[in-house]
Amino acid sequence: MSKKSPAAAAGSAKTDDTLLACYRAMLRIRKVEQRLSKLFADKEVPGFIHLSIGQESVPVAISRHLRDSDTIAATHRGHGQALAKGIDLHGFVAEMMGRESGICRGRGGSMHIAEAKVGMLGANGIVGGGMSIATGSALAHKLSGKGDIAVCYFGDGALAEGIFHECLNLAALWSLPVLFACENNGWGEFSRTDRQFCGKLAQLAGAFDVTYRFANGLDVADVTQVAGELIDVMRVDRRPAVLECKVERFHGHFEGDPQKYRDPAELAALADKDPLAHARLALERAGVDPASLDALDAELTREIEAAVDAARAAPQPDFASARADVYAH
Amino acid sequence: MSKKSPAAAAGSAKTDDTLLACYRAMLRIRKVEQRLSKLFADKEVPGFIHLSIGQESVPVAISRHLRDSDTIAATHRGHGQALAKGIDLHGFVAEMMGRESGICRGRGGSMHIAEAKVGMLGANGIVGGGMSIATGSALAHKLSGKGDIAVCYFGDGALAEGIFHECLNLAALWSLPVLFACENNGWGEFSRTDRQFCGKLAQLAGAFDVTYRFANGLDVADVTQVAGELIDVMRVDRRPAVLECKVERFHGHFEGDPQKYRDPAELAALADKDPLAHARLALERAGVDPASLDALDAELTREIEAAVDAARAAPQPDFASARADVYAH
Amino acid sequence: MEQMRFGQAIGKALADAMQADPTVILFGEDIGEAGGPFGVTRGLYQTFGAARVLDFPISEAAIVGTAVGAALSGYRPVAEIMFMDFCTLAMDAIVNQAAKAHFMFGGQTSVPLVVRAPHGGGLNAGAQHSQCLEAWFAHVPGLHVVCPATPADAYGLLRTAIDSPNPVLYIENKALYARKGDMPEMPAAIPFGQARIARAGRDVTVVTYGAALYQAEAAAQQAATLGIDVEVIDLRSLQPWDEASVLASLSRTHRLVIFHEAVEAFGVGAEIAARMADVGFDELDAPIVRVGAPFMPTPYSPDLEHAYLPNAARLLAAIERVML
Amino acid sequence: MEQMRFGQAIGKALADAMQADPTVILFGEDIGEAGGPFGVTRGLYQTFGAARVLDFPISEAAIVGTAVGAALSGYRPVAEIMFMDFCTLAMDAIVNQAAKAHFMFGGQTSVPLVVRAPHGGGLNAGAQHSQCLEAWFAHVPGLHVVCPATPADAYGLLRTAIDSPNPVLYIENKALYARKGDMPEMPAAIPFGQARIARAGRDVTVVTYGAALYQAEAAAQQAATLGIDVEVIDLRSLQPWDEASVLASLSRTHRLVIFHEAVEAFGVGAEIAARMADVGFDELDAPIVRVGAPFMPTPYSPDLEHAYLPNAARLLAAIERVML
Ligand SMILES: Cc1ncc(C[n+]2csc(CCOP(=O)(O)OP(=O)(O)O)c2C)c(N)n1
Ligand SMILES: Cc1ncc(C[n+]2csc(CCOP(=O)(O)OP(=O)(O)O)c2C)c(N)n1
Ligand SMILES: [Mg+2]
Ligand SMILES: [Mg+2]
Repeated sequence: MSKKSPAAAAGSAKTDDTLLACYRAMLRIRKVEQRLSKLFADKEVPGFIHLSIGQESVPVAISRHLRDSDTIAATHRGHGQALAKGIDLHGFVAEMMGRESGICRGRGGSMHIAEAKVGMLGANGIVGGGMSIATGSALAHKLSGKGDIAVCYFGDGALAEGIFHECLNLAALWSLPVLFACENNGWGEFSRTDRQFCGKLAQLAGAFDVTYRFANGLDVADVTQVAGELIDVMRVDRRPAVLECKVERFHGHFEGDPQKYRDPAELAALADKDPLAHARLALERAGVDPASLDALDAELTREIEAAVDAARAAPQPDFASARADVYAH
Repeated sequence: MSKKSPAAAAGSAKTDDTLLACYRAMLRIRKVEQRLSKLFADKEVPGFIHLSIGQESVPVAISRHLRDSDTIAATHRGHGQALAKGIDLHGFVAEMMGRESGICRGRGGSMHIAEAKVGMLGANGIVGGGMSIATGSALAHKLSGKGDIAVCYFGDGALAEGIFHECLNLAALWSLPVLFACENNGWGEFSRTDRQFCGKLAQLAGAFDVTYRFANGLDVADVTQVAGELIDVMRVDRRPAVLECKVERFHGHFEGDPQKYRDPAELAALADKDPLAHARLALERAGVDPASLDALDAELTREIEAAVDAARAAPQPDFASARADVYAH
Repeated sequence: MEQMRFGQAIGKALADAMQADPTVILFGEDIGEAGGPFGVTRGLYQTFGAARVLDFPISEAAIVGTAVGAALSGYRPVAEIMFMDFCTLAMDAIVNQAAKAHFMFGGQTSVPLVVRAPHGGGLNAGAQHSQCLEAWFAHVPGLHVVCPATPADAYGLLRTAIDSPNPVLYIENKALYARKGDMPEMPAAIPFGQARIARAGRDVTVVTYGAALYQAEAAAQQAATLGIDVEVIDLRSLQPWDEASVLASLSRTHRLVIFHEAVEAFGVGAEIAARMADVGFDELDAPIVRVGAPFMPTPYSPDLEHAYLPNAARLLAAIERVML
Repeated sequence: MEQMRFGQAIGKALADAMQADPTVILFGEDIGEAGGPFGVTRGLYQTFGAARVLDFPISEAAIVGTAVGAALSGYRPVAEIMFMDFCTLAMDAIVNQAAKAHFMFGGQTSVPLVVRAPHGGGLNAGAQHSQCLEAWFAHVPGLHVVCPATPADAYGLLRTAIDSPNPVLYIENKALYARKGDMPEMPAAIPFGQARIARAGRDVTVVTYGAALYQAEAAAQQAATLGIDVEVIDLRSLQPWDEASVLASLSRTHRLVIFHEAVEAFGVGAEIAARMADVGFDELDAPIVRVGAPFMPTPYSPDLEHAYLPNAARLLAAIERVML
């Protein structure tokens, strides 16, 4: 995914190709997370996990325009962000299951998953924690002059953290190539964000003279288009930008959260707000054979099950070697 | 000062009265700080002191609209803010000189001067440190429902601290009666703020739907007018507001700073940007007898010298009692 | 006596304090309608309303900072920082503002503020959701630090904390929330600086606090089967801590082990050991041994975290060592 | 040998490291054209330009946070926090991000970051500009903490810190900036975790670090006139600290006093005392005594601050006490 060339295509065949690729990437994330949900229920995945089901369009769309040397800082709800950036699936699943073969050797888990070599600088357990990391990475990109960019993923709840303001200023002041990508799902844990934060993101960005764009997360094509436009400009002008995507959080804040605090009508309405279903419909309308999509599903199931099986077979991490690896040598 | 009734008057005689009162209050601050400058040079005042010479118009104008039960959180450059709010002069001077008769018994000094009973919640050694204190005090005012307001003084350099964003959001979200009063002197220590912060304050306030007004700090009447309008509305609608005042920092960042980093032309131009000289000229033009202003000066000199003499005569603070007073009982 | 869960005891202390004093207000994230991330504040929003249970945005610095301002303006805020690890975002308000105001202002004012902070591991929550950082706060003059282990103490220490004119870090081990214990009908406030002898014994003094108490009690039982009679002291309050009680116990047992979940190096146990190596030196018949977490971040995987967390077996080994 | 001021030695280490490695970049407030609040970075902006000497806005959280991001992306940032007291605003980046990344990510990456933080009192700068908070950082797995006392050590430890793949808190006592000392022509990097015997002695071991070293040396001289031969150990590095050297010294003198400017309670000295009360127990002929600041915020007035700061006289009294 992360090696695809930038910008949405003009011709409709190419558009369909893009959509198909996006669909595939979204489906892969969806299926991985659904599997994690089951593994969590079965106590094969411990801790807190925050699923991004319903939000897959954002990282998938953005990552179409990224290369390996671009960097991202991900959130606590970052499985999709990591997978879209190209994190190794076996290492990913094994990490969730706390194995030695995990990409972080079982030391990090869902909230601290990272893969340096694909530019994934880490999920974060601290809301807003990745903002300055992405901004600092963008500063490094600027200094090294290779044209790379950084993506700072964050949720709408993180808008209330002061670090956002500090980073927006720095990025604007010094022209840092960082895309502030807000996955706005309307919620921060059990609280509606509109009762928590009253700043208007477009105007905040405007106050720093930073380009702001909105995209409809239900429509991965729209996000791909808008993200592509922002990133294409950013590769040239090296200025930050803000991308806000409206999405829906289908699952609870964390797995196991029954979402009792949400209006049943709101929950019922989610079915119509699924970017994956939306993409599938569009593909079918464009004449893609549904059977081929089902085949894709089966193929992904095999890939994921292989990863789960491998993780299950992998050894538990070794405490002594973890103990000895607090510092780099 | 802090007991005067709000809002600028209409008739010109009354305007002159207001101006005269402002002049007196500004002159008092100026003369206190000039005296401190001398005491500092003579090593009678230790530590770091940050003089507000050139910036007196802001707290003087704002404080005309405040009552004792209103609260302020002051900055490291807060002598004028404290004096305008009605802090006891003897206690103030003695504190600067580190005496037991100091308002903080010699424990706080310039950066930590406070007088609870006149609503002066403390200067602050932390840039931005007072912002959340003022916001929290405004929350208390809202809860207690007595119509009081809080003033949050800050410098332009503090705009870059994340806490500003957090407080602006909270104040707007919950309708807290807090006036964010920015003394914009263009500098943060030895750095020009326009090279440090690129957000536009008016737009930032606007993003939170918070009223923003600009006032010319050279003209105390303008600041008085604008602050009065904001505060009159705030007493009723209980909404926050932002007031930005352009002022000049005549002295160095701290006493002893020769300001070599400033353009000599900029320093030379300061003479024309003195709110005190500006007010005096306006008074003289309005027919106020210069001799009466000189008499005022002499009267203030006597008041200040009496405070200095009293402080000099006061005992040094007692270590054992300070040691025993780390916790309230 | 009624049984009550640790988390409920905290909720009851909050409710009783709010009932008793209209200036007590709660600050925190998701503490309102949602009842708090761990359910501790459940029902309080419904009882006391939005004006007294303030559901904050995700702005930790402002949560504690505004609490300082409200405390300086006549209120008694109890601020919840969802995980103690997030105190890192509110250190200025806690350390530079709350802790110092009374002193810096020459005693004019005080900051009656409580910061509630859940600490501790065992949930496989990883390195940023498991830390025990109490040693930081115990090092800051002007703060009180308490860490209850039982529901009754949770209640009593929180009432004292809320009534205190000084800022208090009130630390709750997340693993304790569901734990039940006795709750007297008229539960008493518990003064700061008074330890509790959780188990009397003659041979070794084990000093502990918070959730570690239960491992200490288990180790003491195991030691008893080996013929070692362990005295277990639950400090309850860490700043100030009850030096006199620890010294008195040491004067009886002449052996001291300190046990806590926090990282051992530069942890709370260091201060206790250091003081006893000074004022208790003549009483010591054996090295002072500490048992705490190893010097590493809290790992995620259950196996790793299990090996990481201090436990009764490691404590027992230390007890046996000082008995040699 | 050339004489150089402590502050200049730091500047020289920065300059030499920047010369040697183009990925070394400086972050901080007023460190550019202005040369830094204490003049430490003077000339570096002019030599290395705005791309490598980054004059930040007043945004401490972002200073360290972006430094972490840059460190994860191939650079070696050296971030200055103007006064150590302001680290309170950057704790998340230091503690939750920098310190843990290497471990949490399974060793994939490292965070080669230095945070320079001036600590210490004596300037009548009050409670928010004088704190010595090193004990906090020494308690955090994943961080190194160093605190030099001489220009040569300032140079050598900073070179090691910048070369380290791990995050380092590099602590400078403000009172030392103007102090002169020897600077070898080819100054060496100084490994972490190696103490220096500043003065050899037979009767008592005094362990210290940072500016307190000079008071310790003065006290040792005074003690000599009383016939007490004091060994003074300058730790230089606090995390890791040189337990072996301290233990070796204790094994010769059998008496230990620990001396630092930081608040005594829960300070760095507590850990040293606690370790020696364990591993050094059999060597001890006297109580372990600590001398640090009393448990109070740093007061403003010269008289109060003078009474507050630990000094040679108080250390001498402690030395005499352990000699009884
Ligand atoms: C600094 C900090 N504060 C609070 C939390 C607890 N917390 C975890 S996720 C979350 C909500 C975040 O909301 P948002 O940023 O919108 O992300 P979403 O979960 O909706 O994807 C909160 C409050 C945290 N992890 N870090
Ligand atoms: C958190 C913090 N960072 C840095 C400093 C050092 N410092 C003191 S004043 C100052 C400049 C503040 O500029 P501004 O807010 O514009 O106030 P001014 O001095 O211009 O009145 C700085 C950086 C500090 N005291 N606190
Ligand atoms: Mg959200
Ligand atoms: Mg300024």
